[in-house]
Amino acid sequence: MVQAITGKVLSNELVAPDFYKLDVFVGSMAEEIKPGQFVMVKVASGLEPFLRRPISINSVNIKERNLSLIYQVIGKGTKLMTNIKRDQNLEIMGPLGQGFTWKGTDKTAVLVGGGCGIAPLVALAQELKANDKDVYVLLGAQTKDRLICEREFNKVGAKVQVATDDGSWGFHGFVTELLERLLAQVKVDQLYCCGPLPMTKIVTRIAEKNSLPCQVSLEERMGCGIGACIGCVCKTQDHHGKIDYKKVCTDGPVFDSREVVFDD
Amino acid sequence: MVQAITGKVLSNELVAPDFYKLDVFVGSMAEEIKPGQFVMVKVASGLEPFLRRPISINSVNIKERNLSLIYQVIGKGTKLMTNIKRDQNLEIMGPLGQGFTWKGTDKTAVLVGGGCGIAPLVALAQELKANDKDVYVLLGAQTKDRLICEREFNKVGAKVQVATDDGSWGFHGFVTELLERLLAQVKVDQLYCCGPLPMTKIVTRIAEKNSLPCQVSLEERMGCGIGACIGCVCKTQDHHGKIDYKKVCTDGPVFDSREVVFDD
Amino acid sequence: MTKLAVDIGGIKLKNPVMTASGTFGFGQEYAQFYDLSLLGGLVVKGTTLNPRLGNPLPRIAETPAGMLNSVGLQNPGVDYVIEKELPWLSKYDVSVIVNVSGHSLEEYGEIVERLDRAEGVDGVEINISCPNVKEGGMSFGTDPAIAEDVIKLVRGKTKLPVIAKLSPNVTDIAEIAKAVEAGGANAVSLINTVLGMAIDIKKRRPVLANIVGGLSGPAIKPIAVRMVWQVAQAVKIPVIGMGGIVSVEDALEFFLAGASAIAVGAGNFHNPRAAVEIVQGLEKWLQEEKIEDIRDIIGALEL
Amino acid sequence: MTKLAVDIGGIKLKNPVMTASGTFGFGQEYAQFYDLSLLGGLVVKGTTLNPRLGNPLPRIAETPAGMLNSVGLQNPGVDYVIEKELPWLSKYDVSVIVNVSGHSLEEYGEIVERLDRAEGVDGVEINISCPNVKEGGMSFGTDPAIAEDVIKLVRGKTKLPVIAKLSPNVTDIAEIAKAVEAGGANAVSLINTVLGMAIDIKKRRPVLANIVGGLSGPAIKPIAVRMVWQVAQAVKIPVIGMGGIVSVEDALEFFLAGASAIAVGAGNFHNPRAAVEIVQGLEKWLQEEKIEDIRDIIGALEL
Ligand SMILES: Cc1cc2nc3c(=O)[nH]c(=O)nc-3n(C[C@H](O)[C@H](O)[C@H](O)COP(=O)(O)OP(=O)(O)OC[C@H]3O[C@@H](n4cnc5c(N)ncnc54)[C@H](O)[C@@H]3O)c2cc1C
Ligand SMILES: Cc1cc2nc3c(=O)[nH]c(=O)nc-3n(C[C@H](O)[C@H](O)[C@H](O)COP(=O)(O)OP(=O)(O)OC[C@H]3O[C@@H](n4cnc5c(N)ncnc54)[C@H](O)[C@@H]3O)c2cc1C
Ligand SMILES: Cc1cc2nc3c(=O)[nH]c(=O)nc-3n(C[C@H](O)[C@H](O)[C@H](O)COP(=O)(O)O)c2cc1C
Ligand SMILES: Cc1cc2nc3c(=O)[nH]c(=O)nc-3n(C[C@H](O)[C@H](O)[C@H](O)COP(=O)(O)O)c2cc1C
Ligand code: FES
Ligand code: FES
Repeated sequence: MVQAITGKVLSNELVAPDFYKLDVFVGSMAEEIKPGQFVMVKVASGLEPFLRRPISINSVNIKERNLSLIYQVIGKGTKLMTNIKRDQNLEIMGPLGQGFTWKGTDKTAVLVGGGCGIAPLVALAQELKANDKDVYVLLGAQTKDRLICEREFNKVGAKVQVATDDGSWGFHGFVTELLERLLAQVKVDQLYCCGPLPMTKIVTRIAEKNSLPCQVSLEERMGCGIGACIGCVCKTQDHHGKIDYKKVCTDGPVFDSREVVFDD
Repeated sequence: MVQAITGKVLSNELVAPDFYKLDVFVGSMAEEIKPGQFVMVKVASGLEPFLRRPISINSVNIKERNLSLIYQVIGKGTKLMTNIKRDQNLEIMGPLGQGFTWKGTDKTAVLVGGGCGIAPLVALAQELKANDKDVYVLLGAQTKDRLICEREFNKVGAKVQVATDDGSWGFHGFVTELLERLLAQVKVDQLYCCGPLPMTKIVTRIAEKNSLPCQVSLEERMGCGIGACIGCVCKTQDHHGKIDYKKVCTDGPVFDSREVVFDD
Repeated sequence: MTKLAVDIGGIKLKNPVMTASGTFGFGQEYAQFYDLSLLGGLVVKGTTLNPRLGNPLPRIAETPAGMLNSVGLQNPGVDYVIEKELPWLSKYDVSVIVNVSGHSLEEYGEIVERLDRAEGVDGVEINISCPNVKEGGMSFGTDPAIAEDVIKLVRGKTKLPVIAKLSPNVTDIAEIAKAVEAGGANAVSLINTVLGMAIDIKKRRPVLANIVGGLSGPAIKPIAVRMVWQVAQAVKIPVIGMGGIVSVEDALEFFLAGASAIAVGAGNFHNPRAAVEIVQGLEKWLQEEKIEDIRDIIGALEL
Repeated sequence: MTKLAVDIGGIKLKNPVMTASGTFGFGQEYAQFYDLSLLGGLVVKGTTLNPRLGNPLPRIAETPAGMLNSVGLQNPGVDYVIEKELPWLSKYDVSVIVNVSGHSLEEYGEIVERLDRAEGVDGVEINISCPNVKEGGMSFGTDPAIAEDVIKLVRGKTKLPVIAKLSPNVTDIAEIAKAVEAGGANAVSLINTVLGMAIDIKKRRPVLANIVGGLSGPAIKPIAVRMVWQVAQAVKIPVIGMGGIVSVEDALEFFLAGASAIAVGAGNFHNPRAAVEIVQGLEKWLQEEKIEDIRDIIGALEL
């Protein structure tokens, strides 16, 4: 069940240039979280900023009843988030949206992440490994020091490959090239993708070409975060090609890539 | 000269229920301050609240280049001020307005203060004592524990009398009664008054009755604090009875009580 | 016990706190956070005759102490609303008002006729003020004669109380209020959003795909309070006030200005419990102030 | 070197940053903080024929991300302004524009005639939009025919460039803009404040003694940007944009929307160095973006 609670901040630390990790005690909310879900965070008290910010759940510690978020400093709201202090109260609403799913018959999964989109894939990799899947993780970042979570993926036993734009770590080039190479070598059952829109589009195309199911996590500007304002929709089509606008916050953020219509 | 600077907070502490003392390092601004002047404080970063808050200068430490403010928690802005932390930057503009004045020939001065209006009288008492005046200070508060600055007045050698609404300290009654009694006993050259409007009106009436010059410090809602918006005026009249609106921020906040027209 | 009940042109609200159209879905979403029966009324999303997809993306932009939206009436159409959405709401003890938008006079009439026959509708709110649809929408609400015509027409099509929702994007809102009163409206609600625009300076494009959108939230509260005050002076029918309400203090400004009920809109996004906290805060405030009936403060502004 | 100069209907500004009438006194106050010659232009307080006392107190109320004022044109009258205020300003290298308010057509004409003969005036801004005076004021700016008449009249009384300052409290601001253009205005400036109201719930009275006042500050920025965009499409004369500008990012929204210059109003209260920081920020931004001339971004919004 979705809860609107006041959590307690455990820590809020820089983990890479412009990336922070925020750990929050959230009580029973921690028990209900599925990988790929997100929360809406009130980043500062008072009227400014007015709207809450959607941030994916990076990982959950059910025993300690806390969750981790990793956020990138982009604008006003995420900048203010860097001021959040240990022991402070934090208004947080969640868990929200439809997370990633997997089938019992899936053997091998590939997770493709870029930028701050890498964060929610950690929880997914943990779950997939707990479900005995073979997990490949392909990560893209601008530079080595702006790559997040590599260690966490290694820790859960995923097979991690990295691509950086400047070649400072791993493959010199795009993560989508890593994906194409991997698909040429390994039999894959399910693709997952979370990252910048251009990356998501290419991964979607690769999935199509290889006739692979692919789940993509999308972002859109949100009012309510719970399906009430219809502000956050994305264009979709069903098998019959019928166009619809589905809500990223409640029908997503994770969609079957075949369902999404990417306008250019 | 008025400066708009970024000061450094030295401390911000509760000194009585709902009253805080804020010490700020302000550099060269400290050298130019006269008793009765005020500053405009940006109480929080960002757009909310939008306007700065006018707060009188309670006292100055020229050597250390810092000043003290005492503020009472009233609404949004002063509530936010309680969050101000040591070592934090504080945007502050000042010194502003016309302070209290005295004549070389004045021998005896009486300072009447009530509530948070007591704060600026400390700097005045210090100056008057430094100028060898005989200084009486009459302070009004609701209760003993809500009385501020009594010790500071004692320290500079002023003769302090207190009135509380509930009789929990000093005289049980209004500070204006103390004033009437004092004037019956002592020859006084100049009255000064800073406090709630009803008190200021009564003190003004007592001054008139006794044909004593009286300087009153007024409050009004401010936009700019420097005379540019004409938002903070008070009604005045000159010797000929000509009505004018003068600016509390630049013509005041201290006015000759005979000049002020108190509407009821 | 303090009395919180008000009568809005025939709609009996057990308390004067409602939620504003377009910000509260069809109620289900916020039922996750509190019992909807705690509210006085609930206005569902703007409903049109046929299903609508609404405007392109992005539809939301944040602005200082507020937000812009250009959702543009995405909704499943009136028949779906009647069949699928309203029955679910009927289990709650809350007045349900359906917000109605049309392209044409006929369409307004048709929707209201269908709602008149439906179960679970306590009133209709006629949106003659939506800034987010090209044809019709706001233009119905900026001309007093057309506004009067729309209301007169729908008034003839239903026994339900009719609320006219007014646009703030006019020179003289009192004039429009008088026109809809003359047209037979049982109440007016105001304000709808203020037409606004935000620009992404990096992309050099409007933030909203629709270029302009409707401004709501605390930023517009002073405009809303002023208009509620002006309208409350001008008409005899009850006024529902909204625009930037997030707290009980905000709500009280509207009651004093003359609103008989208030609605929380974008405030629900800021704090999903805002509306119910206002109900509770109102009860507490009235007790503290020893006011027995909320109606004693409606329009009680001293000048 | 980037080029910042713009020409506003004959007024040459060395950079497109001005300060808005009523928020900057006659300049002296802010000269304490920086050299006024750093600004492009400076619009002095609304000036009337005779001295005026303005409205009763309080005149200022803070609102979410903004403020209300009901100063109501307190000013020493046009002759005093010409004799005592303007000479002081003449030592600065900044364009000086006098904001003019009248009770009647004749009064507007008379003031402008006197300013035409005065030294140190680079242009007049005709305030047909002040919400804070009972007679005249805003009503001149809400009717296109009257707006056109006022401008036509003053246009005939002076060789100085005439700027018409528009009210946002209208249904269709583009219509008014076209009317003043037809009347001969050399430029338009917008927006003036939005009529608003705040209530002190403890006292159950309006915060402002005048009951209503003008809303300004970041809260109204989306409304102002939208109106500047609408007006820039509708007229050929230059547009001066204002409403809620506190930063260079805000200013850029207005340039992209079509403003040829911008003015900082209430932002001066929020940050006394706001206007000069925007000049500096603009220079820096243009350099970073490798834009040589500010005019390349005016109206450069992509749709
Ligand atoms: C479901 C979901 C999950 C997300 N998870 C993460 C995450 O785990 N880590 C992370 O760093 N970021 C994540 N984002 C993106 C994050 O929400 C934005 O970066 C953030 O809202 C930017 O806020 P701002 O105030 O810093 O930027 P501003 O540009 O100042 O924000 C202005 C407005 O636009 C909205 N906005 C701006 N960019 C985005 C965006 N990319 N997506 C949605 N709204 C946006 C803001 O929420 C705000 O309402 C997620 C977004 C969504 C929709
Ligand atoms: C020259 C001067 C000196 C002052 N010195 C002191 C002092 O030393 N200590 C102290 O505690 N207070 C002082 N005050 C009063 C202090 O400015 C207000 O209590 C404070 O602004 C209230 O802000 P708020 O946000 O808490 O209240 P809110 O009511 O939320 O404020 C809303 C708006 O009204 C204004 N406002 C509210 N009350 C007053 C008031 N009494 N005077 C002026 N503006 C007001 C605020 O500045 C703000 O713009 C002084 C006022 C003036 C004019
Ligand atoms: C996302 C969103 C969607 C809205 N949709 C509608 C609508 O469909 N019909 C309508 O009459 N008003 C609609 N409104 C206007 C609100 O009902 C309300 O009048 C306005 O937002 C002002 O109130 P607020 O500031 O509390 O949000 C919408 C507002 C928002 C923010
Ligand atoms: C205190 C105050 C006084 C004002 N006085 C005038 C005036 O005399 N004449 C005028 O045309 N506009 C006046 N204005 C309006 C401003 O010039 C400006 O148009 C408006 O405030 C919007 O800009 P802002 O949000 O940047 O303040 C005044 C505004 C304020 C805040
Ligand atoms: S954010 Fe409101 S519907 Fe998705
Ligand atoms: S506060 Fe602006 S003139 Fe005094």
